[in-house]
Amino acid sequence: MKKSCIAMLLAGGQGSRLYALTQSVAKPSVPFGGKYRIIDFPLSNCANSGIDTVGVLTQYKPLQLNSYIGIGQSWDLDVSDGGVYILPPYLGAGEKGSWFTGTANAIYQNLAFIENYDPETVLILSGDHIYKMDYADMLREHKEKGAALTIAVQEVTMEEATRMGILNPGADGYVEQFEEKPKHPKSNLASMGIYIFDWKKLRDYLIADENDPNSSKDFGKNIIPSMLAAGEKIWPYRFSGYWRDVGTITSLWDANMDLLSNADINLYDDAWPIASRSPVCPPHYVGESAKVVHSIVTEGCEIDGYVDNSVLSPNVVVAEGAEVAFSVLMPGAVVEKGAVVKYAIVGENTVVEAGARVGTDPDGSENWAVATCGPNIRIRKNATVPAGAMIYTGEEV
Amino acid sequence: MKKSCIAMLLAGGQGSRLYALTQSVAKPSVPFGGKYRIIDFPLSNCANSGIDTVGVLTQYKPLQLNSYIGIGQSWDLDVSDGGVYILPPYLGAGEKGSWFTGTANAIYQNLAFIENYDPETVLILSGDHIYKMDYADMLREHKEKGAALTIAVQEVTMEEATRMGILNPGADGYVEQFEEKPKHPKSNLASMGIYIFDWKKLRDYLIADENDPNSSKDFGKNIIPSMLAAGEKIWPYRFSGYWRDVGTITSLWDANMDLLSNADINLYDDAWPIASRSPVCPPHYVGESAKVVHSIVTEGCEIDGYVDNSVLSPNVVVAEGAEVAFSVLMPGAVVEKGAVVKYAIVGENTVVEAGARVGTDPDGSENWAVATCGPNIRIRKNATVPAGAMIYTGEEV
Amino acid sequence: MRNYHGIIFAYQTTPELRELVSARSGASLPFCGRYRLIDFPLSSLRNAGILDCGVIMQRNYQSLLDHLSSGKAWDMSRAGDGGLRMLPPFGLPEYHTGNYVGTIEALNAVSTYIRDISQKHVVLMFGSMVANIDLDAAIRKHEAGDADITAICGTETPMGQHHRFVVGPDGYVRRIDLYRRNDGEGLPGLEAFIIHKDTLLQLMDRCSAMNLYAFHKDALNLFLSAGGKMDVYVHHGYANAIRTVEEFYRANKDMLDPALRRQVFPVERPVRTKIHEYVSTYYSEGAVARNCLIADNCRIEGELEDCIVFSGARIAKGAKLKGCIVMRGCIAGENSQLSYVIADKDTAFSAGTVLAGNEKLPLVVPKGTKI
Amino acid sequence: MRNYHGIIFAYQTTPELRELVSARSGASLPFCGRYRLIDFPLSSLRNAGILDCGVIMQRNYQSLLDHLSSGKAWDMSRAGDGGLRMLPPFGLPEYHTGNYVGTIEALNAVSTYIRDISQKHVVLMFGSMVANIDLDAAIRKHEAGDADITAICGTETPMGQHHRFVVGPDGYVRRIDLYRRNDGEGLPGLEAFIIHKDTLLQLMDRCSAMNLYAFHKDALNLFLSAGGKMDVYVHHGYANAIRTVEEFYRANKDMLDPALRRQVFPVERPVRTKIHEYVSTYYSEGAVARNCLIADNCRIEGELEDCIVFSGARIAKGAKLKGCIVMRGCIAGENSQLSYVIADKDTAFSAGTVLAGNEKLPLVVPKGTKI
Repeated sequence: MKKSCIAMLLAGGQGSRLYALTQSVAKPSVPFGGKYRIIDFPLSNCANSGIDTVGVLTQYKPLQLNSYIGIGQSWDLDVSDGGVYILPPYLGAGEKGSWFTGTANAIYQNLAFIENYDPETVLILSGDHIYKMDYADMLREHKEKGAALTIAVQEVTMEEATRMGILNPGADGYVEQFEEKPKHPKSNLASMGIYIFDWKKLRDYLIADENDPNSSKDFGKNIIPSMLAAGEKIWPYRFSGYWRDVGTITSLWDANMDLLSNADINLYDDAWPIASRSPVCPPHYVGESAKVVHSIVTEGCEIDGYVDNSVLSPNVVVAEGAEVAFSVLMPGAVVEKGAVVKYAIVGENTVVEAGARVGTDPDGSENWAVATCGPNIRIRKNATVPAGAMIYTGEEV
Repeated sequence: MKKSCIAMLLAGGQGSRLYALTQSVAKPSVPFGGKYRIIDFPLSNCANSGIDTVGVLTQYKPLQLNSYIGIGQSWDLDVSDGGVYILPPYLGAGEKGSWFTGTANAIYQNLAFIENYDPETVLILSGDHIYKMDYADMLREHKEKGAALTIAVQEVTMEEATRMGILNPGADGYVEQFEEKPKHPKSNLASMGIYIFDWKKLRDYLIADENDPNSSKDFGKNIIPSMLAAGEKIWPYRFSGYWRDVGTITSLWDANMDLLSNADINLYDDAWPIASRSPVCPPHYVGESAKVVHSIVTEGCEIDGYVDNSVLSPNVVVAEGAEVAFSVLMPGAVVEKGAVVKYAIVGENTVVEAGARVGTDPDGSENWAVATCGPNIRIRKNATVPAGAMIYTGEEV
Repeated sequence: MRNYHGIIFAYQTTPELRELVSARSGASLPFCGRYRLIDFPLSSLRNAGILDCGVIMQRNYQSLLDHLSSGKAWDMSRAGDGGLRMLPPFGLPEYHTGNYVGTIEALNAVSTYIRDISQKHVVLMFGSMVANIDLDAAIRKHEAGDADITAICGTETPMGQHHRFVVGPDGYVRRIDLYRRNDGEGLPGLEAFIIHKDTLLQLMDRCSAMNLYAFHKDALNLFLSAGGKMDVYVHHGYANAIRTVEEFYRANKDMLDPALRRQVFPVERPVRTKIHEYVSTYYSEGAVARNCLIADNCRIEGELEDCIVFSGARIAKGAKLKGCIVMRGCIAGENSQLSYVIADKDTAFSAGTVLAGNEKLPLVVPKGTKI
Repeated sequence: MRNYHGIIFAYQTTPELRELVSARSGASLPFCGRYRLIDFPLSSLRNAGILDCGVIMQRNYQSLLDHLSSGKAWDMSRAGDGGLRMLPPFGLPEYHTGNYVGTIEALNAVSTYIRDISQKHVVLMFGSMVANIDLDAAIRKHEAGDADITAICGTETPMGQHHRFVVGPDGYVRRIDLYRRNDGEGLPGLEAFIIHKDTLLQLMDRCSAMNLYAFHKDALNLFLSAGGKMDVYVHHGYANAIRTVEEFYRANKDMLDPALRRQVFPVERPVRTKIHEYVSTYYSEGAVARNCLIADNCRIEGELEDCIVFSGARIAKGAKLKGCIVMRGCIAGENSQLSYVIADKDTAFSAGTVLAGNEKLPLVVPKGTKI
């Protein structure tokens, strides 16, 4: 069935810079901001933008992602002529199967899926960004500009620009050059990794790229440079709203903390709801001795201790006398009596036993960092997890 | 969450003996009996037997299967603490991914999925059998007999036994020996490839088998012989109802024809419904000049010609003056004016143009066989597809 | 997301539908072997991407509730607060029991619901209209012009009573001729309107203040006389409102005509409905069917001519049916002879039964009758 | 699949619930921050694997329809004909308007539905009972014995009126003491029964023939006096029927007790409900909450003590609430002071408002009130 635009979400990354948090789940499945998982953002953006067909490309620990997404019903994407499709690598007739070797190759391997819908444009998304964007507006601009490719960009500082993919526009506004982490940036327009391609063009470039043995099959490294070289019209779509890559421990922690500040992301906005799929729990309980300030708390929590400047996912327990500050507690995390969690991320169902300490206040030293405990860990009684530590599932402290 | 029994459905087979019919889809997705696809049978059996958690192991052209199954809503398997899960091969943390190398390896690679449910027993099913079976009854017998493994068996003739996996029971009724295609069968109990394992035992044997470099990682060749050798209790569960393997063109055609005869499979049984997922089409139309006898016809068909002893899936067209006899027409197949289709299987959306002939009546010759056209083919005007032919998609005749 | 919200009037149940509506509302009348009339407006909305919809009901709506259930069949089962919403008659205490005097009163009974609609525009549709309207095209026309209301009209004069919209030289509606039964000036209305939500609320308010309740006669005429701009979108293709047994019978029979059938069931705008059946129909040796529409899960052993057969029917050996509408679960016993009979759900005719209606006056056999 | 079918009585709406039921039925009363009372019987059925269920409704059931929608929240949205079925009062024409005189009359109004039930046993439940009953255990006890009926009873005498089941030395029910208000012989009934479908139909028939309509007084006593065997299953744990404002308030407040809360919301038998919210609750700098249950999507800037707060509430800076039940979408303005108030949905208290009820006589502020 014909669709004018479908989205392909690259959720295949192992997310190795999230270490213990992606030891057993794919990055898009990592909990975020209380009720969410990272993938809720692109999926909700699609639904809110009227894009009802989404392919999710995944090859890394897909089980939890798969069962989380279901048929997309939580995001109203379960329509009969669209829907969310998990697209793992597969074996063809008489062929040997192959794993995705790059972002472009992942799309290439699913040409048949896309052709099913005979779309005019394909929207390429990543599964590790927190933002609210109306793709319909980007699509409108893509058409207006007659672009073969439109890339969403943010204006960054020149210092940040040296760490990002930078697009240099010409006098007519179209992109003339793409530089990965330029030492001396010529512009401050950083690529957000969100692309709208004219499908017929993309198809041709993907096939050509696949046949190039020297290509690393990557959008940034291969496809975009080829298109520039061929003189295709590439338009930068300027986006000024909140946008964060949450691919590292620090950026994930930062983005959670942003929800507490007056940052430019409002999750309490009925007009652009970010949906999620969560089990029903009773409302959270705050006991006689609890104190909760400047924090986000989610249903199912039981709080008898002190919570400050923190983000609590469903079913978190903070016992009497425990202290949680500047931390992110993932679903089912338990902080027992008298334990202290500061500047830390505590994974799903991890227990910080009585008297234990996870993380410390910043001490000004260069080595200081957020402490991270993966899921399903027991931090033993009175044990200490120092600042910057990374505790994997299976380890005991 | 705890489940006493979960099912694992081996849908990974390439189905190479169905040739053109599985050129672009996995075997369990092949249409059957008008409204069905093969996988409707095991899925409906699970739902009717009260087993609400099913893992579907697939690595071959999974897209259509995936979108057909969805979250199992058509079979009422979309319950919040169970459901149908497609389980493709995947990459683990820091590991290289690997394809399923055998039936046992496919289950081994999904140990984590099964452990999630901490089941007492695991039911292993294949995706290429047509039958109605109450697994709850088999499960009851499995428990009564205190078996480590219960294998569903059918009594076959001694001649048939030479082509099948045969279980030889001892004096106490438990299986003593398993012989693959014995020249001189000692019993007539043929394995149906439906197993109930004690999960803890199976787990141990799977791990041991995986570590055996000489094993081909197959239930029939490795796991069952190892269990017999170790003296485990293996019980044959006798099943006398209708059961057909539909893994070859002839057996698929036969099983379709069985629906027309008084064979022991009743699809009009409210107590054991076989559900399917199909688009809504208007009722089928039979025109002024149509004649339909001894046939199965499904919604969306338009019939103006002659249909005899045939099975018509949704949206089949048989034009005026066309003749269809002893044939299986898959969804959307079109037989144009004056064309003749006899003893044939016509794939999805394939068009038999005016005056063309597909297949012939049996002529007594040894080479005679059912003619098969794959999906999306045009059989040109007045062309002939001889008996026994196999036309692949992409070929033109 | 489209800035449109559907409202379907499913409360009208005319006495001329006789036994057919003794246990159901007009909008839940079975049609063409597997559908119910309300499937048409619901599918038109769905196919235009309108997934939020209220259905105004009043009496005998159990079958409608069962049919609509979650709205899933029309993709209107939504995770949030939108989707399909059933509106029985108790928005306000005074509507607990009575009959709505007119469309405006029905709308007033759900005025809170209408006020809460988050979309800017509303599409009003009649629940008992057999027509596959391309609302997407209608909306595009509406948006291209500057009218506050677009009335959707047909081209063929229908069998029954209808209103005609007469367009002036400027392309806008000049006059509405009410309660016509024959050809005449203007185009027959299909009781479907695209209207700005605020315009609708204003018309409701003005009519109530004047104690007026008819939509065409009062509300639309008020709108026109106040200089309101009303555009017309012309639906080319089959359209018939079902308000009498005769219209019900004729519209069903019309579907035997391949050309008309394709107008009502075009591939690009499928008519969606609840799925009941999982098994195909079986024709035995000796079965005969000519010019029939036959749903799934039937068993045909006898002879059928010019019939519409719903799912689950059993036509025994020797039975002869001509010009019949046979609803879900009916049984025609051996050698029974039925002509021009509308057999409602679950009726059973024992062996040898002879019943004959007439093409102009089909015989209605009520639900569950055993003869 | 279990051979059991649920029937929930959701038609009773007692006047003692006052303003709380002016626009809803008792079974759709909001409870404990995010639930509605009917979630308890529905979840009990679901957790015992019973996925087919009829809900008998009568008046003011719009909110119940909206809440139940497809039954998906309880896994009762089924592909086939089973699942959740809503039964408004028009199975028979004579029930179009009146009030049901008693449970038997309500059952008679849906007798066709009951006769069509494909399962052998029926579980009858009261729609306004806060209790997480382990029906799986109850059914196992029922099946182990040879009684035709098993009455489910509690252990603690509830606040309000109830019936007590007195068991004889043989373990079967000997006598039912009707309309008790205090401790006494026997166990308080929880208005939940496991009953053979045929037994139920017989009792309905015999009662109707004698023009009797009360379930306990008439039907069960007839059953006992005819020598019928009735077993008792004892539910250990919290149970309270909600028929008055005081019971409603007390039961909500009971949930602040962690021990009682765990009896009602055990991890192994979750209480399921419709999901509305996608966002967590935010506590500002300076917020205070002591002994409170607070749902998602709230914004707490003021002080809360001993409160139950539903989703979407906003408690502004300086506001002080004590002993309040604050329903969905309520706003307590800056420096407002509310004690022992039940604020129904979407009420708003402007800055500085002072309102005080009493623990024994909480003040009900009707839905949508703006003060």
